[in-house]
Amino acid sequence: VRLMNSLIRTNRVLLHNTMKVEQSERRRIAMDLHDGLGAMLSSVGLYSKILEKKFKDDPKIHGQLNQITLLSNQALQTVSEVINNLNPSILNRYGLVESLDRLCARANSIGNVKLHLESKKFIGEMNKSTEVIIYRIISELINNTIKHANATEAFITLKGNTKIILHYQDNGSGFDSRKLSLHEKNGMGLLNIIDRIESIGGDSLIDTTPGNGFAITIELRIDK
Amino acid sequence: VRLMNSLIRTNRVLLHNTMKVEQSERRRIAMDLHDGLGAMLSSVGLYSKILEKKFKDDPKIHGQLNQITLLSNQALQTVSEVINNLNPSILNRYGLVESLDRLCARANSIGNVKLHLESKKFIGEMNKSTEVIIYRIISELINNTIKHANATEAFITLKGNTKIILHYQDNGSGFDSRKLSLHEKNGMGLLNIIDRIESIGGDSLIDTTPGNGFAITIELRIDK
Amino acid sequence: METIKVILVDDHKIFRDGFRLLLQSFPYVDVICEASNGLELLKVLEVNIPDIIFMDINMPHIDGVEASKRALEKYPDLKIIALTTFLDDDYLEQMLMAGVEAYMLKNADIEEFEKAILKVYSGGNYFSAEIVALL
Ligand SMILES: Nc1ncnc2c1ncn2[C@@H]1O[C@H](COP(=O)(O)OP(=O)(O)OP(=O)(O)O)[C@@H](O)[C@H]1O
Ligand SMILES: Nc1ncnc2c1ncn2[C@@H]1O[C@H](COP(=O)(O)OP(=O)(O)OP(=O)(O)O)[C@@H](O)[C@H]1O
Ligand SMILES: [K+]
Ligand SMILES: [Mg+2]
Ligand SMILES: [Mg+2]
Ligand SMILES: [Mg+2]
Repeated sequence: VRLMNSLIRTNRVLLHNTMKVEQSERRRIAMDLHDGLGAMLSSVGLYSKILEKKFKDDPKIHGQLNQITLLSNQALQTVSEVINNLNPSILNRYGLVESLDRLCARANSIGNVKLHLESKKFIGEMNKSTEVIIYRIISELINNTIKHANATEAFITLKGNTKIILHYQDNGSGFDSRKLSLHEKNGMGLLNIIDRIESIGGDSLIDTTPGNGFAITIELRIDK
Repeated sequence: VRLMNSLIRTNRVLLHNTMKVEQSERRRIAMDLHDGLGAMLSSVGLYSKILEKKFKDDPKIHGQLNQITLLSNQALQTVSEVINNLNPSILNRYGLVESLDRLCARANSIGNVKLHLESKKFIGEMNKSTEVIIYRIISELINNTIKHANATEAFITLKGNTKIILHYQDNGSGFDSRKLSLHEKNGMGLLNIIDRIESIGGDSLIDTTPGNGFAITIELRIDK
Repeated sequence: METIKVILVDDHKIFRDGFRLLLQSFPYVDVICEASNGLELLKVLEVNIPDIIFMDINMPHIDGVEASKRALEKYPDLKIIALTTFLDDDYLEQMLMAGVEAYMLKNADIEEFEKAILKVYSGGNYFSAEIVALL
C-alpha cells in the first residue's frame, strides 16, 4: 500500500511537471509573439498612418494605405488573441475568479449575449496550470455561445473546494452532440476541452439537443 | 503487483494523453496563426509593394513604403518560426530521421556551422508527441550552436531502440554551465529542454566549460 | 501584346483584393474572375477558361493540390502558378506532382510575379529563389 501511494504520488508529480513545462513553453512562445510580432506590426501601422496623413487628398492612394493600417490592426488583434490563449496573462495578475469576472464583463459590454457568473461557492485553490486550463475552457465555451448559439444568455457556475464543479449553460440553438466527432477537422474546441479534462483526471458531460440550448458539466479533483 | 502494474500503465496512459492533447492544441494554435496572420501579412506586403512601384521616383515615400514591405516579410518569418515550433509539420510527412536530415541539410546550405547527423543506429519507433519533442530539442540545440557558440562543427548522434540516446556536441566557445539558471529570464531554451526530458521520464547531462565546446547527452526510454 | 487571362483562387478575400490590384498593375493582364476555393474554381472553369490560374494551396472544401489535379485532368492546357504563404517542402512536392508550372511565395517581389506570368505564359516554369534552394 505504501508503494502504491508513492506510485500515485509519482503519477501526480509527473503530470504536474509535464503541465509546468508546457506552461513555460507556452509562455515563451507567447513572449516571442508579443515582442517580435507585436513590435513589427505596430511599426507597420505607424508608417501607414504617417503616409495616410500625407496622402489624405488622394483617395486612391489613401485607400490603399488605409488597407495596410486596417490589416496591421487586424493582425495585431489576432496576435493578441493567440497570445492570450497561449498564456492568459490576466491570470498572473488577478486570480482565476477575478479574471473570469473581467472576461465576462468585457464580453457583456460588447456582445449580445448576457453572461452570468456565479462563483461565490468556489473556495478551491489550484495550481497555475489548472487555472489556465479552466480559464481557457470557459473562454472557449463563451466563444462558442457567441459564435454558434444565437443565445441571449449564458450561466456559468463554478463551485467546490478540493473537487471543482463547473457548470455552463446557454439558452441558444443547441446542436446534435452525436455529430461532434464529425467536426474534428474544423473546430477542435469542444473535443479538446473534453480530452483536456480527461487528461488531467476529470470528467465532463455535455447536454445539448437542437433547440434546447447547450450545457456542459465539468468535475475535477484538485490536489493543491 | 498486478495492481501496481496497472497503476504504472495508467500512469503512462495519462501522460500520453496529456501529451496528445497538448499536441492537438498546439496544432490548432499553429493553424490559427498560419491561416489568419499569414493572409493578413501577405496582403500588407502586396499593398506596400504596389505603392512602392508607384512611388519609385520619390525616395522618401518609397523608403517608408519599403520599411512596411520589410517589416511584413520579417513578421511572416517570425510567424513561420513560431508555427514550426508549435507544430513541426515536416514530421507529419517524413519520419523523425528524415525530418532531421532535412533540417540539417537546410542549415548546412545556409549557415557557417557544418552539422553531422549520425542516425544509422537508431531503430526506435516512438509516438508522435515524443518525436515532436526530440525534433524540437535538436532544433533548439542547433539554434544555440549557431547563435552562441561561434562553432564550425556540430555532431548529432541518435541511437537506440527502446532506450534512445541522443548525443549532441559542438566545437564552439562553450560556457559556464553553473550560470545556466541565471539565464532563466532571457533564454529558456536549454532549461526547458532539461525540464521537458525529465517530465517525460528521461535524463539529460550537459557537459560544457568555457573554451571547450558544448555537449549534451539525453537518454529516454520509449514504450511504443 | 495580347492580354493574358488570369483567374485568382484563394480562400482569403483580403489577399485576393490585394493580389488583384497587383495583377491589374500589369497592363497585359486581365483578371477574369476569382474563386475562394477549389470547388468554386471547378465551377468557374465550366464557363471561363483562363490562360493562367494563381492557386492558393491551403483552402477549405477542395484544396489547391486536389483542385490543380482535377482542373488539369479536365483542361490539360491550363497553366497553374501555385502560391504559398510559407515555405513548406511537403506541399511543394504535392503541387509539383499535381502538375503546376510554377511555385511562388505570396510575398515575392512584383518583378518576380511579372517574370513568372510571362515565363509560364510562354510555356516555361518558374520557381522563387527560396524554393529553388529547397529543390
Ligand atoms: N454553445 C453552442 N451552441 C450551439 N452550437 C454549438 C455550441 N458550441 C458548439 N456548437 C457546435 O459544435 C461545433 C463544434 O464546436 P467547436 O468549439 O469544437 O468548434 P468551432 O467552434 O466550430 O471551431 P473552433 O472552436 O475551432 O473555433 C460548432 O461548430 C457548432 O456547430
Ligand atoms: N552551444 C552553445 N555554445 C555556447 N554557449 C551556449 C550554447 N548553448 C547555450 N549557450 C549559452 O547558454 C545560454 C542559455 O541558452 P538558452 O538556449 O537557454 O537561451 P538563449 O539561446 O539565450 O535564448 P533562447 O533559446 O530563448 O532564444 C545562452 O544565452 C548562451 O550564453
Ligand atoms: K490590367
Ligand atoms: Mg469553438
Ligand atoms: Mg537557445
Ligand atoms: Mg489559404
